[in-house]
Amino acid sequence: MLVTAVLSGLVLGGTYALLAMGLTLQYGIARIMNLAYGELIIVAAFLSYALFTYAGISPVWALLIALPGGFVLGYAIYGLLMAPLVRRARNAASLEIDSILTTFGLLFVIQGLLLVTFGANFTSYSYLNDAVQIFGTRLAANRLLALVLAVVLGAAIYLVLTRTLWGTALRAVAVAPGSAPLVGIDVERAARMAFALGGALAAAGGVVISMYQTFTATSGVVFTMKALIIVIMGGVGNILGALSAGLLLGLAETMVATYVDPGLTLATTYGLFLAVLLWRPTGLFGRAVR
Amino acid sequence: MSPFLQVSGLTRRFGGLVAVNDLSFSVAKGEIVGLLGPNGSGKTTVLNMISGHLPPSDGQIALADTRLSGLGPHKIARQGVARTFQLVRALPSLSVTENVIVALAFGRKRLWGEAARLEALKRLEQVGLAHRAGQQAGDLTYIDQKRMELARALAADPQLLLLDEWLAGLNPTELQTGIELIRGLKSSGITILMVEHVMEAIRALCGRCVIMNAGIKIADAPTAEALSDPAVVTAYLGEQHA
Amino acid sequence: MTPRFLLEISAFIAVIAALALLPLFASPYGITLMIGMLGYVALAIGWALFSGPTRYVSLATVAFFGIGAYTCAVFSEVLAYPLLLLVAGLIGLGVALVVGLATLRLAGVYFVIFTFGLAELIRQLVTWYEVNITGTLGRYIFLPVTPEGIYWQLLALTAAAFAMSWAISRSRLGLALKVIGEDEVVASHSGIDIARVKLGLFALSAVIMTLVGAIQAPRWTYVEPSIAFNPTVSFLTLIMALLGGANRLMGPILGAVPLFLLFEWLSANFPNHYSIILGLIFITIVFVLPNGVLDFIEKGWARRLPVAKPAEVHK
Amino acid sequence: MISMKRRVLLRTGAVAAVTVATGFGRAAWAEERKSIRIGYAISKTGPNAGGAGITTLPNYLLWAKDVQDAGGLELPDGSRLPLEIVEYDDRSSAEEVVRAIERLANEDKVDFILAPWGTGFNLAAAPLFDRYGYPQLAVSAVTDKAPDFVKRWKKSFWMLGGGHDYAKALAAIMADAGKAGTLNGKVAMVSVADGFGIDLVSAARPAFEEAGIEVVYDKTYPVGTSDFTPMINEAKASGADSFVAFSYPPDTFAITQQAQVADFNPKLLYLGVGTGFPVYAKNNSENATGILSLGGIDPANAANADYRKRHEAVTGIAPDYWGSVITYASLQMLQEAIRRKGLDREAVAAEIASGSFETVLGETKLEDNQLRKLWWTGQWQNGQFVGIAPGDRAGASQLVLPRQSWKKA
Repeated sequence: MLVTAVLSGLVLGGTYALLAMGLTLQYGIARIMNLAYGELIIVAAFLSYALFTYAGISPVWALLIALPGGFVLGYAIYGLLMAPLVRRARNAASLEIDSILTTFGLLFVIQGLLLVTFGANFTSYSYLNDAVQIFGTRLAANRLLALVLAVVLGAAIYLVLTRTLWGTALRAVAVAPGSAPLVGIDVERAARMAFALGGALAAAGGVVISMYQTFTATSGVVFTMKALIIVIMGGVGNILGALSAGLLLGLAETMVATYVDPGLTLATTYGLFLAVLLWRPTGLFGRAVR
Repeated sequence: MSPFLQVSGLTRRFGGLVAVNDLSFSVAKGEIVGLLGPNGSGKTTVLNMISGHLPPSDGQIALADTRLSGLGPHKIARQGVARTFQLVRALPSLSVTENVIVALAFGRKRLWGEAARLEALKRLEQVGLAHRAGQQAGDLTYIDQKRMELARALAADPQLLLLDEWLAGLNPTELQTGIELIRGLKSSGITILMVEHVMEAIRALCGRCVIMNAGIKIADAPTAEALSDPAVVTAYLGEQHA
Repeated sequence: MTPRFLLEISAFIAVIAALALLPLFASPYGITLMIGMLGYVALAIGWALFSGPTRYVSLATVAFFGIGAYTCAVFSEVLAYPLLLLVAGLIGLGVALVVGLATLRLAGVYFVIFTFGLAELIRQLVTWYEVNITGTLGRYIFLPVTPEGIYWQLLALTAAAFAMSWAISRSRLGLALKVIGEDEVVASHSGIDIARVKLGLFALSAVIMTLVGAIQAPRWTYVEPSIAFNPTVSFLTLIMALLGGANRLMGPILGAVPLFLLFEWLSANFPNHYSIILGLIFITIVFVLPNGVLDFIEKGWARRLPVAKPAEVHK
Repeated sequence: MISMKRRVLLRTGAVAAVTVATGFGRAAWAEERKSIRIGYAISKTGPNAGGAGITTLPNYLLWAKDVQDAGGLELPDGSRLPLEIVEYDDRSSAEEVVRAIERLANEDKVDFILAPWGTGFNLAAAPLFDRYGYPQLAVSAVTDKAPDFVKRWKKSFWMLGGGHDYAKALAAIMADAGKAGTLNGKVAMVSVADGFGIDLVSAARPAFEEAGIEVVYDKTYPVGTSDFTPMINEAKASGADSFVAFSYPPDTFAITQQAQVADFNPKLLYLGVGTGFPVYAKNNSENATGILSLGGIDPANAANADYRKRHEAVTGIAPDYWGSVITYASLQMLQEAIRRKGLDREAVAAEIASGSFETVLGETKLEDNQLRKLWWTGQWQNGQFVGIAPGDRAGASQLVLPRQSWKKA
């Protein structure tokens, strides 16, 4: 039972981590609190659904479309909506308020467009809903894919951020956006890349979860909030933090559901989140602010 | 002379780094004492612990008979400790007068309304800033912000005033005015502990100096004596000059 | 007692009196509209009371609003009506104090998300309690309160909240809040007990929000957690107060009234494109204000007029 | 006035109608009547949009089109007046529902108001329907308190039964199967922590006990739960060969998928809302067969079959197998009552309460303002979700137990 619970928890956590990693890049490096993040996930989910249902294209192929698609979309959103705000911002506080309001608006626009296009119905299809046996535990292949993708993408991005010059530049922007230009880093370009990369991750997450989770045009907010909680728990901008916080939440939920009461899973999530913040006010892997 | 400010065994660690190590010294009532040392020697950390901005890792601080260590900054402020900051902390969107009223309203005097406004103007006059009273603090020059900060500290009616490089960056004329201003404070009975690099001011104002290096006290003596101490010279100028 | 002060007081009393007489002339729908609007005005004032000066952006509005609504539902059969509001207020106060003690050391976005999590946590706990302890979910409120009664109560609450925020803005406490918002280090070194001030204001703002929930709930007849703890309430309150200028006395009103009417107009005239239009309006607002929303708010605030004149702010 | 092309209807039809409607105002009353105004507030955005978008809204639109196609609503004198629809989005908020109803009654002065979606919102709206004298045909509301509500609000009609009805029917099925030796008399059940799930599970507990069925696992999960693996594993290990989930659509879909992954094959599988959605059959095809849920249809009822076809043709989506057809039937009752009694709301309400109507459900008559002739339990059989309980009702299909094991896709 314990092995089963641990494995199921990790698989669930994989989904959470996958959903949160893009947001941590967008918020940590590009410094944009993107409230429309969940809508990007839903757009990708609808894309995958439409391709699968109407054109018979497998979601795995959809992933190959969604990754660059999400990148371009993120790039465009940053270039059109965010960059002007960043350029005129006097300080972090004013950028934060502007970007919150703008992405809040964007959230409504995307949601409205989805409602008009796809209606308000519950949308779901089934793909890769096959059992995979690991240590005697049956796990859903599609959920396992989410975990694998989360770990692979998380590790890849971590390596890029820490081992390449380009990644170091991104991290420099995250730590000290004011000083980065002094060493020849194009801050706006770095932020745009980070935001676009976040968009690509969101799209990947959307495609994968659409294989097993029911969604509606209006359910993006749920994903944004879950992702935000994980990002904050893991420490803003920390990709490994998001990964571990996601897995931790998944494990906690499954453990509570198995050994305590399924009715308390969400309460556990929020309780754990609040406890982590009270214990470490900047998240598990966060840098001290002062 | 019985000590007014008594610091004993004061220690502050940041992770593995010991910024202040087992520091003890005292300041008598009405004295002006300089707290000196090279950059990074822990002077500002000491002021931060006295004002309550940082809790000490170890050791004690007492003012008169009241123990300060362990209290929050607002309680220490109400015991009559006021300070200025190395990097000026103005309240930019408040007016200059309001900046000073803050200390009057919440300090030991608890002044409010018209009385507070008049008292604030008096303090601004004292530092030569009365003509800027109505401006936004954010619009002041750096030097004027420093003056305003001193006016704010004085408005708190302090018994102990902590100055953190308040004279740095002044031109020679301003420096003379500044020195006179501080000397004037001494005569009104305020005890002053000042971190300073301007030697001219130290010689002119401080009867005694506590000198630190790498978190440790290396000298505590009348100013001239302290400054000529070989350990101090080494600390400031390096080994080969000793 | 300057003449200006007297003028303001009389204007305030006249406005409240006029509003109090409104039900005698307005249609039932007019009253309903006013109830919804006053509800948000009171929420926005309550929100701005704490979040405006301290710049702690709170999404816990619905936590307290919901506590009020739920308390009203739970005790509607056992307590007399005025007592009901008192109990709701006290529960809101208690929760705010406990939460405030634990959380007010968080800063920035951590506080934002924390408060959102708090609202959800309370909702989950209420649900769990109802399911496992009382075995029902969803409670009925059959109180003989008329729409006019609800309107007058909300008006009284709004007037009280407004008067309170006016009094605070002129008091020592108001100055303390401004200083805390600008620089907490200066605040504490000036002798301000930051924790106490924040806690006090957080609690006060929470009580106002709780009462709004408790007063409005009888209109719904039926309350369940998903109805009482609808997160939209937090978001709308936040947006209204931010756009109106959370630091200005009139700010929450200037934000809540037009936005509320806009929402109403949009949902009536564009039920199918409500989201898209609303979103575009938000984006446009941000882009039209040349120096950003914060600048817009601060420019208005910098004048520190008791009653700001919004028309001048546009360049 | 309303454009008629499938989805286009969903999008533009109502807008056009509303734009016209807002220009009217009260003056219209004095002139000769040119139309009949029907208003409603529905969740087009927010968390309730998913439910309202399948059970309620498409039927309102379909009905409006049907009436328009027939030349309008018929009045007692045989004349016909076109419909004028006033539509509001309640944004899934109780306060908005209340305000929208007030607005429909007082500002738009509509002739009739159609019910909102959901138990909570119907209750929020009920006092207003009552105060302004509108009959309320509440379909998407499951409540055991309907008999009380009827006393409180004389013109309210409750059309979907209560938790006890569904729970008792299920308990009876299980008790019979237990006696026949098909089932082992043990059940594992989970329920969603929301009004619907709790109502049903708290009705099911005593019903099961009375029927001598042992509940070996009984847990409630929060709305929004996406991973049911722990619960499925516990249920699998519990020794029960019946699994009951009083679930919402996303949960229903997830449980179905995850039960397949876990190779969890209870002999009786009963799932909640969403089982009767067309997409459920589409996603699970063969594997849906044998699964039980609330609602159902009589596959031999031609009127219903025709309704289902038109529903899909007009709105672009198929109706669900539980509330959809009843929603449409409730509108037909309203339409017929208006034909008999005119626009006098008092008389129309009385007619709905006492009259007998020919609807897509067959002959329909209310008892104590409630529709009691319902399918309490249904089962997927041959690609249709058919009613099996009450078994003595005409058109009932035969229950098939145990259900087959999951087939690999």
